[in-house]
Formats: sequence, structure tokens, C-alpha cells
Amino acid sequence: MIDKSVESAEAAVADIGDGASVMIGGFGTAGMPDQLIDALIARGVGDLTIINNNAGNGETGVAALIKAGRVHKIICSFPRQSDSHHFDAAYRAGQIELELVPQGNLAARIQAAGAGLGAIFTPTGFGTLLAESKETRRIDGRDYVLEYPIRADFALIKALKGDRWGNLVYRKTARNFGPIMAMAAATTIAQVSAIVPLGGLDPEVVVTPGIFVQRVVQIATAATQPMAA
Amino acid sequence: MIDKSVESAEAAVADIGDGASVMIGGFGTAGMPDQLIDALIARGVGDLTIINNNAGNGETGVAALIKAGRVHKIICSFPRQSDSHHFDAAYRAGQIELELVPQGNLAARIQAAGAGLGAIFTPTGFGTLLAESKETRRIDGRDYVLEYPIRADFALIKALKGDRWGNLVYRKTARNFGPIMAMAAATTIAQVSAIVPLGGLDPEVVVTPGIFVQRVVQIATAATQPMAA
Amino acid sequence: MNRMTRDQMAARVARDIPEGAYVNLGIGLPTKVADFLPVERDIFLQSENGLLGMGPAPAKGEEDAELINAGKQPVTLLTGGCFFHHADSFAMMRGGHLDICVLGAFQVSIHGDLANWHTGEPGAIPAVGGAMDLAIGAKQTFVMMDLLTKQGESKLVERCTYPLTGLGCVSRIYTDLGVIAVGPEGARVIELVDGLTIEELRRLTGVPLAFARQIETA
Amino acid sequence: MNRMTRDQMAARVARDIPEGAYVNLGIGLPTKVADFLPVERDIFLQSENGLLGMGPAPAKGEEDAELINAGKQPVTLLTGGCFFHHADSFAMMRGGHLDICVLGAFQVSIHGDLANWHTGEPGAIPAVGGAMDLAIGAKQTFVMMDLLTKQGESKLVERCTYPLTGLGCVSRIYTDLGVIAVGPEGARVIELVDGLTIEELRRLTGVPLAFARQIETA
Repeated sequence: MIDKSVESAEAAVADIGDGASVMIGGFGTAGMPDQLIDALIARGVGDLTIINNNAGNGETGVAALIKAGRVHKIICSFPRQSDSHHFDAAYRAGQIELELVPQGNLAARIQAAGAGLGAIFTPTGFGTLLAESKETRRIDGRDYVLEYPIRADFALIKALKGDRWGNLVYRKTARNFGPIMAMAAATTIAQVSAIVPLGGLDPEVVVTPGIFVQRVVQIATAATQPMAA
Repeated sequence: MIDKSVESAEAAVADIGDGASVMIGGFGTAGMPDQLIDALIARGVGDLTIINNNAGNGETGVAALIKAGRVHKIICSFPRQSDSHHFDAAYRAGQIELELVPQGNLAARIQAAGAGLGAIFTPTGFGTLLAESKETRRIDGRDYVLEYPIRADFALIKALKGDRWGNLVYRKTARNFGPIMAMAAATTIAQVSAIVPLGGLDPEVVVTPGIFVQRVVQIATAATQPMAA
Repeated sequence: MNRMTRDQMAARVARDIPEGAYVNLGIGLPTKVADFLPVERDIFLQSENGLLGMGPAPAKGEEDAELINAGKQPVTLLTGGCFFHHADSFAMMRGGHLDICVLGAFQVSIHGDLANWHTGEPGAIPAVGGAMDLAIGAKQTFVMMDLLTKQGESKLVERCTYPLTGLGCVSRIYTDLGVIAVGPEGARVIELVDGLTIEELRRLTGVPLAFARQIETA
Repeated sequence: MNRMTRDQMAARVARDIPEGAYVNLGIGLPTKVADFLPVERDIFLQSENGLLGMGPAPAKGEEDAELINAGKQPVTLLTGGCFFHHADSFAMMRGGHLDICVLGAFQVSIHGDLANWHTGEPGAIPAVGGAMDLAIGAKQTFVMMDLLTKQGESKLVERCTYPLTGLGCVSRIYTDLGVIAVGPEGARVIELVDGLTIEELRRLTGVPLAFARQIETA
């Protein structure tokens, strides 16, 4: 019997080592797998490459990971925000490397990795600083930049429900990068509000098929998240 | 009020003209929008370029369109089957042009069109007849073929339910090419078993968001399709 | 002359959004356009973080941290809206499925080049988000901005000096002083606020400006 | 010598599929492998037309024309299975998420090149389907075939003469006469049917063959 459920966040991240590349789901705090990140911080590993849309908000999640000094490099689209002070400080101190990627290229490059493509020609960023020194090509009268897949050793994502085969469904805009990151990492670890029995998810509504998920850990949280004050 | 529902299959296809490129959903007969195709045949237009996984099965759908002599070219992955006699005859008579595409490249090229990519490097087909004279590149030690998007003027697809904004859900393996073709055509026309009131589809389980669908037509059919004898 | 207020600018943009349009409103000032879309019109607001059919802000106490917009503010979902993942969301932009996006700007060139993501100043931490995807992806890109900086410099320029977001992507600029079409043929003024003359606008911007045959007064 | 029956070949392949494997069984002979997978093992069968967790054929009268496999035959879905669209389905292959695919073949070279989609004969209508994606996408590609054609020619060859499906993609061949590993180092025989000698196999195939230190008898 295959059972991908793991008893704790600590056990779920126990093989993430120094220097690993780790995709982390979430757009701001929505969909951010805080408990998995806390477990990763507790493990004490460092020199991580993090792929996330942002570079931390406030004091939790990716922000806490950066604050703890564990992030060598971050690949993201929107680091600077009103509450990205931990990233800002680390960046200004030269302690963290930044690869800035337009958000849609970030999504497309992650999806390309999951789908086994070697590279894609995307129109986004053509003629801008973010395409400097990149290969370009005019196709059918439009200009494109060649971009390469972004893959990772691990993906840490948050979903609403999962089952022991790793099937996942998400909740509202917390879905965001979860489904594509799950496809692009060698090992995908999902924290879910509830692990349901096999058959508890309608086969028509599964968003992430279990083939893309290696571990599922149940973290009891309220289904509806109150907004932070 | 936006209402994308159309009263009949005839009205839904009324602006498809001679020489149009038309994606048609379906894998074999599962997901094939037979009534839309019948309406297209009745319109009498010809010289069509058809994009479908197969090249017709038996006497209905794409097979009927080919039999009626309306197809100038077909882009597909698996034309020859035990029941593809209408295609076989047209092909042997030199009446139809065939572009054979590996099935995954067909899907990826359709998805690339929907996503606005200019081209993709795919590993499938490298070193084979189907990549002859195509640009190739070695990336990170693996060989890839450059493939271009496939887009179309129209997509005819079949879904289970739709609403007046064009949101769609599918049924079992009839989903197949529907969601990606909907994204890759200028005008997507969906035949559904039922048009439900707005709000009748759970926002978490909509597979094709209405932005990708221009017309929805209700064709009453049994929810469960009996197999042909 | 009468400078338009931010609300007036938002109402002006809203007037140009037809029923049935799929629209993305950028972070900041463009978000305000939503308040001026007539409720009886079906207009589909897309948010890059994965929702279509975005509704207004929720009532106090009804906020849901997992139902937010691109600016990470709480929103609601209209009946008939839906959720999807980030690759599909940006396929909607890059694939040309959005009819209109409305963005803020640091500068726009008379040929429609846009600069709105980075001042390029030393020490500034850049952040681009979905701006580049939106700018080049939507069928039409509108910009909403004050025509002049606080220092009185024109933000409509012959050539952007700030780092670009996209080339030749903007078709129309809605400003506090008027509405200007931009593109391959250069800039053409469509509307002017009451009391502002063509000559005055030429002087304020310092760029070549053509004028629509019949200029409306905003 | 004892040629293996098709059922014996299918059972032999099934023995090499571990619990938890994600597997695609090609059209034709490979489909039979499903019948020999132990029911107590969780093995995930993928079908290219958009399902994971494929179950056995339905009972007579329970067939559903919208629940079919890649061969367009009616199947069932196991509890815990799910549906998805074609781009996601082929991402599972091309992205390296499938552990094993099992395909039929016209020819396999000692270096793992595969030819299984087209005879190349004049007048033949080619059809490729998902064969090329599967062959190069799965982590391991197994081939199931009779070692010899009806005319007695070896289908294990030094170089394929039929049009290729993929280069160097096959790792193991399950035949009616034995099991052979192929790859960059060439072909190595792992198992032989009872009564067949190494010399005889060399003669039948005419290709260079290495032999595992301890050859099992199938």
C-alpha cells in the first residue's frame, strides 16, 4: 500500500540539505506553507536557493527563512514590498543574491521544467533590462526572449486537502504556484489542512494528480484564514 | 448582460468560412463534438484545416467531415486506425494533406499557442523522421527539436456543463484536448450537455475559465454514453 | 485649468471599458477603476494571482487571507467567477486573451514604450511582478498617470529614460490633464481638461503632439 | 527450447514493476501486463488520454464511451484515480514523472534505439500517437516483443532499419526467448528460456551479445 502521508512537518523536510534548491508556493502569504518552512528553519540547513513569487512578507514563511540567514539566492518576481524588510536588509548587506524574473516568465519556466521542455521563446521582457544578454528571436513578426526551465530539488506547497496517493485540491487564490511547482521539483511536499481517505476527492476536481506529489503532511489550520491585522 | 449561449449548433458555427483552421476536440470519439461538426458539414464550407488527435473514426464527427470532402489538411498524431477508412481513402487519393505530429508535441504546441509562446524546444521526436529538417539544439546534455505553436481560427469542443459566461467542466476522458484547444483558438465554441445558471459551477472546479470560450450551445445527450456496438 | 481628480480619472477609464471585456487592473491607481464600472455591465476582472470575476472588497470582518488580489488586498469573487493556477493566469495575458489592462507608469513614450517597474536608481531594489507580462500581453494597454511629476516634468516623453517594461505596448494614456493616444505614429491628444490649451499642453510636455480633429473636453 | 507465451511475457514484465511505480502500458501486447500486476500492490497506471489510476475493463454493460484508454477500449478508474487534460498528461511523460513505460516494437537496437511507429513502406499511412513522447519521456522504457519476426529475422538489431521512434531510450527488452538489457554498452542477456543456449541466441540474433554473469532461466 502506498501512503505518502508523513506524520510531521519535521519528518517531511528531513532530507533537505545544505545547498538545496527549494520552490516555495504562495503569492504573498496566501498559499505559503508556513509550517513546512518553520520545520526547514528548525533543521538548520543553509545556502538554499529559494524560488517564490516574493521574497518574504512580515516575519513568517520565506521572510523568517531569510531572517535566519539560510537563503543564498532567491529567484522571484516581486521582492520589494512594504513588509519585505528582512529581504531588503539582507539584499542591501550583500548577503543574498537576487534573480528577478517577470512573474509570467517565472510561471512559464516552472511549467516548462515540469513538462520537460528544454527552453521556451517568450515575448515578456523583450527589450528590457531583464532580457539583457539573453538570446532573442523574431518569430512571425513578434520578438521573443529565450528562457530556460526552472526546476528544483524540492517544492514546499500548501493545499486544502490531500489523500495518501498525493492527489491535491487547493483553496481560492492560495492555489497560485502550487500546481506548477509540484510538477517541477524532484520531491514535492504538500502541507494540507486535511488528509482525506482515498476516494474522498472527486476524480474530476483533483487539481494536482498524485504523480506530482511525494509527501503529504496534515497541518490543522482553520479552513478560512483570518486576515492579519 | 453577457450571455455566450447560442440557441443551436447551426447558429454557433455560422461564421466558419472556407479555408478556416478548426481545432476539434476529442480522442477517438470521446469528447468529439459531433453535433457541431454536423452543423459545420451542413454549412457546406470547405478547404478546412483540421487539428484533431485522430483523423476520424467510423462514420461520424471528423470522419464525416472528411467523407464530405471538406478537409484540405489535417494536423494529427494518429490518423490510421481500424476505423479510419474515410481518411485512408482520401489520403491515398491525394485529396488530403497530412501533418503528422507526435501526440505530446501536438498538445504542447497547442498549449504554447494558448499561452502566447513563440516556440518551444521539445525532446520528443529528436532524431526521427518527424523532426527532419527542423532546428535542433543540445541543452544541458539533452537534444531538443524547435517546434512552433499551433493556433486556429476556431475550436469546436465538447464539455459536460457550461454557463453563460463560458465556464466549462468536462466528463472523464472526454476532457482530453478541450481545455488546451479552448485557449488556442480565436473563437472557441463548446457543445455541452447542459447550460447551468451562473453560479451552478463551483469556482474551484471550473476547468476552462470563460475567458477562453466565446460560444456555448446545449446539446441534450445522455450523461453516460453507451459504447457503440 | 481643472486637473482631474483620481476619481475622475478612474471614471474616465471606466467609460472606455465595454461590456464583456476581460480586464486586468494594475496595482495602485488603476485598482480604483473598478469602483466606476457600472454594476449592470458584465465586465470580467482578472487578477494575476489566479482569479477571474473579481468582485469588490468584502465587508469588514468577512476578509479571507486566501481570497486576495494582486495587491494582496482582500477581495470577493462574483457569482460565475473561478480560480486557476499561475501558469494559466499568465497564459491569459501572454496569450492575448485579456482585452484591456490598465497600468500605472513612471514614463510613457509617444510611441507607446512603457516604464513602470524600476527607477534604476542606485540602491533601489527592483520588483517587476506581472507588469511586463501584462504590458505586452493584453490586446490593449492603457496607462493611468498624472501627466507631470511633482517636479513638473512630463511623464509623456520622446524616449523613456527609466528602464523599460515593454516596447510599443501602450495605446492610450489617461492623465489628469487629458487623454492621449500613443503608438507608431506618435502621440495624439484626444481630450483636454477644461481651460487647458493645445499650446499649453505642448509647452508642458515638450514632446511632439498631434491633435484629434475634434478634441473633447473632459 | 520453450518459447514464452504472451501471458508469460506479460507476467515477466509485471514482476519488474515495483509497488508505487507510475506506469504507462502501450497499446497492444503491453496492455496485457495489467492483468498480471498483483492487486495488493499500489501501482499507478497512466493513460495518455488523461487518466491516472486506470482500473480493469468494466463489466459487460457497464462500458462508458467517455472512460476509455489509449487504445480506445473501455476501462474503469480506481478509487483515488483522477482525470486531466492532454497537456498535463504529456507533461507527465516528457517531464520524467513516469517511472516505466512498456511498448511494443518493430526493432530495437543493441544501444536502445527504438523503432515502433512506422514500417516506412511505400503506401503505408503513418501514425505515431504518443509513442515518441513515451519512449523518451519515461524514466525507463521497456519493450515487449517476440525476438524474431515470423520470417525468423531478429528484431534486436545493431542498427534499426525502420524509422526511429527515439534514440537510446530503451533499457530492457522482454522477449519470448529471454530478457535483454540494452544501452550505451550494448546488449547484455539477463535471462534465457529453458533449453536455449547462449550460442544459439547469438546465431538467431546475429548481434554482439554480452551475458550477465549469472543468467537466470525464465
